[in-house]
Amino acid sequence: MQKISRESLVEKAIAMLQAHEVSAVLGWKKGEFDYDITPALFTDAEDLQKNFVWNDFCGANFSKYLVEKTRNIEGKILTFLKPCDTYSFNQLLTEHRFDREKVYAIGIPCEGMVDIKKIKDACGEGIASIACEEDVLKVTTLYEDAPIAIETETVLAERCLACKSKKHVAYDELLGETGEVLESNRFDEVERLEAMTADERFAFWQNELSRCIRCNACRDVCPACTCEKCVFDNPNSGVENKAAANSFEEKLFHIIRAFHVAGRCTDCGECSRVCPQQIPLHLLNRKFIHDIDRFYGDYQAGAEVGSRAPLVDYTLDDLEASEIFEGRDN
Amino acid sequence: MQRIGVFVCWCGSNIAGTVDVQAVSDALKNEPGVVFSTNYQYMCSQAGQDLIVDAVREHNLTGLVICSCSPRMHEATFRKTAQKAGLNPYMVEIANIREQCSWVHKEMEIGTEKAIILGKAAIAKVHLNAPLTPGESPVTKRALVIGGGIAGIQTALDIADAGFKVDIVEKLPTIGGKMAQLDKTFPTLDCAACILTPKMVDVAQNENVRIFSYSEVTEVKGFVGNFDVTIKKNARYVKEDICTGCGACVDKCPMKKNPNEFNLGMDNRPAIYIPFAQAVPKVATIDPNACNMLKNGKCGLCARVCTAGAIDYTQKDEYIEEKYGAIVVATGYNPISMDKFDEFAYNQSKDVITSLEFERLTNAAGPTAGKLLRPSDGKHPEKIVFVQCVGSRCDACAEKGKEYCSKICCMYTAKHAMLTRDKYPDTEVYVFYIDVRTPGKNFDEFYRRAVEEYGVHYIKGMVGKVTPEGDKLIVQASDLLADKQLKIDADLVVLAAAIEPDKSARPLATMLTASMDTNDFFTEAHPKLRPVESPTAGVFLSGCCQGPKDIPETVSQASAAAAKVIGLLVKDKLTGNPCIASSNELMCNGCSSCERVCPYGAITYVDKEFRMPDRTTRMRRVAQVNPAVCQGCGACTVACPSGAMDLRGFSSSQIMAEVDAICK
Amino acid sequence: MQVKEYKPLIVAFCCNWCSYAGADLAGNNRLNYPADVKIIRVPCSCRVNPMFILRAFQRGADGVILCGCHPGDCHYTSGNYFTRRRMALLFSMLDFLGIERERTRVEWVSAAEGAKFAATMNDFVATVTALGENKRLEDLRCKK
Amino acid sequence: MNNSFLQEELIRESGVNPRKCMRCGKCSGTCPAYEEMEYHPHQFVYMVETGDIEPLLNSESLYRCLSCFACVERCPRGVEPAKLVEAVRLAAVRKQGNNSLKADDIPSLSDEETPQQLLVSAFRKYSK
Repeated sequence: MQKISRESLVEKAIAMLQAHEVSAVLGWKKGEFDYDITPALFTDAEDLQKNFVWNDFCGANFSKYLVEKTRNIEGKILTFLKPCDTYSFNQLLTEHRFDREKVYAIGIPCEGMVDIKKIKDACGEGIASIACEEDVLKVTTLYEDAPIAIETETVLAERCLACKSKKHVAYDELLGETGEVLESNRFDEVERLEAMTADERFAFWQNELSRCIRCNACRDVCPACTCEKCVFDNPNSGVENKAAANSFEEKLFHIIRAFHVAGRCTDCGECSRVCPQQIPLHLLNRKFIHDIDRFYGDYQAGAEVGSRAPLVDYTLDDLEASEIFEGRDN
Repeated sequence: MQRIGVFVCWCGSNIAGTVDVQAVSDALKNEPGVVFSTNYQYMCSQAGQDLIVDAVREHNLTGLVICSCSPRMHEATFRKTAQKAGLNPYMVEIANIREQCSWVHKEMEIGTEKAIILGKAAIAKVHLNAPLTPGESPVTKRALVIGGGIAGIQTALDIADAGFKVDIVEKLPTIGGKMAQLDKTFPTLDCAACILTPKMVDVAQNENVRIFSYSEVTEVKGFVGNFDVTIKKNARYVKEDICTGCGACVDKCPMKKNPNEFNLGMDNRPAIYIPFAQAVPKVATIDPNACNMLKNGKCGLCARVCTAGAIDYTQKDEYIEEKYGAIVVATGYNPISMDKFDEFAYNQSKDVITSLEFERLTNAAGPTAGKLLRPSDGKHPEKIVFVQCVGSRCDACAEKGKEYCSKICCMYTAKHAMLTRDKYPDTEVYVFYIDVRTPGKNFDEFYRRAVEEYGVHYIKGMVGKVTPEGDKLIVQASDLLADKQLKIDADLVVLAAAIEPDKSARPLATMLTASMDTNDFFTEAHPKLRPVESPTAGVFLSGCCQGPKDIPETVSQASAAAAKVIGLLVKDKLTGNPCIASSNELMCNGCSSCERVCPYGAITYVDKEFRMPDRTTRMRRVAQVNPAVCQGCGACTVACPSGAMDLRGFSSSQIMAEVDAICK
Repeated sequence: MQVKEYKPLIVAFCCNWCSYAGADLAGNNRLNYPADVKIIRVPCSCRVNPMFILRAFQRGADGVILCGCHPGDCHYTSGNYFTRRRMALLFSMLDFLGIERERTRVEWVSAAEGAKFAATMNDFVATVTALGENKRLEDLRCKK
Repeated sequence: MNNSFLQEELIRESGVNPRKCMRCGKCSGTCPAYEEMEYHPHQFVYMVETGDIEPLLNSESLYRCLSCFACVERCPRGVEPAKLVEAVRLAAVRKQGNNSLKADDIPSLSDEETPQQLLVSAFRKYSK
């Protein structure tokens, strides 16, 4: 259960709308089901009262929406940012992707979001509704008479279990408290893969990436993928590709996508959240982040506005490409 | 579709010996777009070139592929040939079938096969070639020299002599720099003032030179040939054009106790001052931190005694904007601070001084009128210890000092020791050295004279500690050759402090987008072959801003920089390399990645309106490449995530076409 | 049955100012290296996009080597420093995906190092030959 | 005599790279125990570098070094001669197999005048 209440967010949003301090509110709204919460733009109090949602399913990172919304909307936009969203927010500002003056950012604490896949694993298909209560989720399914109670903690998303920071690095105002940068174990899985043999790694990724259906959800949700035109959509780029025809093209897309966001990815984990095929795409990004930290010193994209991303920077005595595998024989 | 002609060169037997040239030209004839293919003994010869020109005309060729030696050899030749035939010179591609094929492979079969593949790659590329025209930009025929020391003065004089306008910006009230503070100069011992001040006067009187003293550069925009520079003229509260430099104000000023920077604080100057007698411009300057009138409105004595009416307490900083074609950096050096070198007791005793302070002590215009007297009690020192390499040649990780050799200390210490013994033969002089480095004309002879003729005690070893005791300084040092530890009761200790680039250099480098090394010395475009140019086009380096240098070396470099500037200013137009980056604005995100990897600062951003499919317009920030500044490395093309940035002549599609052709 | 000798296909990207000149010098000095190596000239090693490398593998290359000026000697001052970071990260990623790390290499070759160029190419060809055909980054449609 | 095994050991143990020395002699110029020592700090560095270690092991100089670390502090090249002296000392002590100073000896040595640092230095010098 989230510590800050939905009511306090709605109250704040309505107050700002009515005082004409902002002209729109970027918030969460119920989708077809209780658990597929989608981002939505609110412009009046009634809509907010009725449809604004804030619960354990509000994982969506709003930073990326600001790129388009700040261009289309007159006046300021109020947005709510969880700690991990603030990093993307800063990174986009570093890249001049939206006008900071057009946003009123309110930092809100986050207790971690749940993973619907884990809930489905626990209570099966046919979920009719889910109610978020203190520490438990009450899941009503079509096949059970009574709601099933699941402890929230047991179904937290992987990215939240390995949360890197509870600290808001950007906001105009805080509702509730901000936290600290955390010691997380987010690179454990990367290291587990690194410890495998090359054959095992190849088999692992072959299996994962072969499921890719090129729905582009990872790209569309990624706050670092805000290109006016993606190279994969550009017939002149030489890599234009709408659907992967074979395993090479599956790899090509994901390698290039990860490389293009390397040093800019804040590790928000949205790519893996939205992947309908449950490919652990965030591992590719984390591999880059982990390498960057090891090779060039710790760097967190988005920790501050204006910092120089590692791939557009260098030192005179950087590691050579031939030295990166030293001390590893697998 | 291009109409491509393929020309395979035999290069006598150089190529034809290992490559079946007939087979190559036959095979390439079948490639799509190729309408003509032939081979000839020497393509680069006049007859060969004529053959190409004729073929272009006869077959209406639009692109040429020459299979020959390395493009580094004859690309320029064949481009000219293409131009002669009426083609754009950039419609030529070379397949290197000599250096990278016939010369490295032995078997005809293998060489021929590879030559065909290389030819195919060149054909694939030329299909995507587009005519390129080098950009042209005008040149503002005026140079800016930043820094008015001997380096800046020499550069400015040489440029002015060639008939170009030059402005010198100097941050102090007078030009002259460090050299004006020196007493004598090694190895000839002429007096620094005697050789410098005539040059200062030359500069002042030269019609082509303007001097902005007490000024600094605050903004640099533009690029080679077209720099827009803002110069801030600090208020000196004296009208420069009216002041006659008579000095009446200086005599009458009641605020006399301010440390005199020119004498390194060893004596005092009034609040209104002229740094030294031969200052250029010889104009008074009021120190706003010392002047009573400026601080609290009480006094005004100088205005009253000034018969010319030059004093103006209301003067404000003035900003001047000027255009320049070239910029010379001559920001010079300073001795490093001795604060961290406690062991030498520099902060504990007035009688421990730096070598620059020693210069002032022996200079006739200095605080002691040229008499060598101890700063503490004004007594004549009988034993002087010189310590070399103080803060030079330190470990890179050390907390204090610099890793490099400061280069000038060995020679000026020999000079100081020699002059002391010459003037005061009763003085004992010790020099502690690690190595004596004297590479330079007449330098070693000079040092040997100090030892052999003047009896200076050179001791191989380093001073470990200096302890003030009574009116003596106990110098504890090692004598490595005698394997002894010495204790000398000296009267004066002189430290040869390392020199470092002036602190103003770093922000200036940022403004100029000129690169610097870790020690804040400016980097040269090439350490051997382009030593006076910065990698940033149009920015040149003169003197110690590039590395430690003595006067002869500084002056040579200053003149060399001037020659480079003249070579630039004499041109009416600059022709660029057309193989440069360009950004597709429709795809550009304005994210600044390209700007951050550009070593030349060639990329800027503009907010531009774009028409959207729904007929609305939208402002977007997009990158623009300045064709006069871009050198065509291509770093930006890879930094750009959307692929908006591409490189003409080496476009992504061209390179991928080559890859495809090779891998087919 | 006669087995056809396996010949790898190597694409070498060489920067115009140092490594391409180094390759020319190898030629001037008649230093041999296998014809399996095909050189593509780029202005600077920093012009090489990871996409070019993947493209080469897709189209059938068995190894890709990138040559540039020694760090500090870049004609464009800093290009190869960016190359160094980009390629270190790219190669590490390819390894992460289980692709043989020996198939990609970065080597600094100056214009004076003709001998180094030839030796590097001999060594690289031998390494890739030992690995055999590139299977893990192949695109079967592009196979002959 | 060259003792390369011991040389490597000393270098590893002390963490000192004697090759960084530029032979300026500042360590010996700064050493307060110079007159007491047969071999001086710069010689320790030089002799370890050349592998001429035996004379050092047998020299009283080992116990004349005050471990004041002035040479470490002042060395322009960051060579840290005192650490090397200490490493040689430990090698000598280890050879003998016993401590030359025991904790029990301290009370008899200490009085109000004795600075704490001296006792610490003494322990560092005379015990394993």
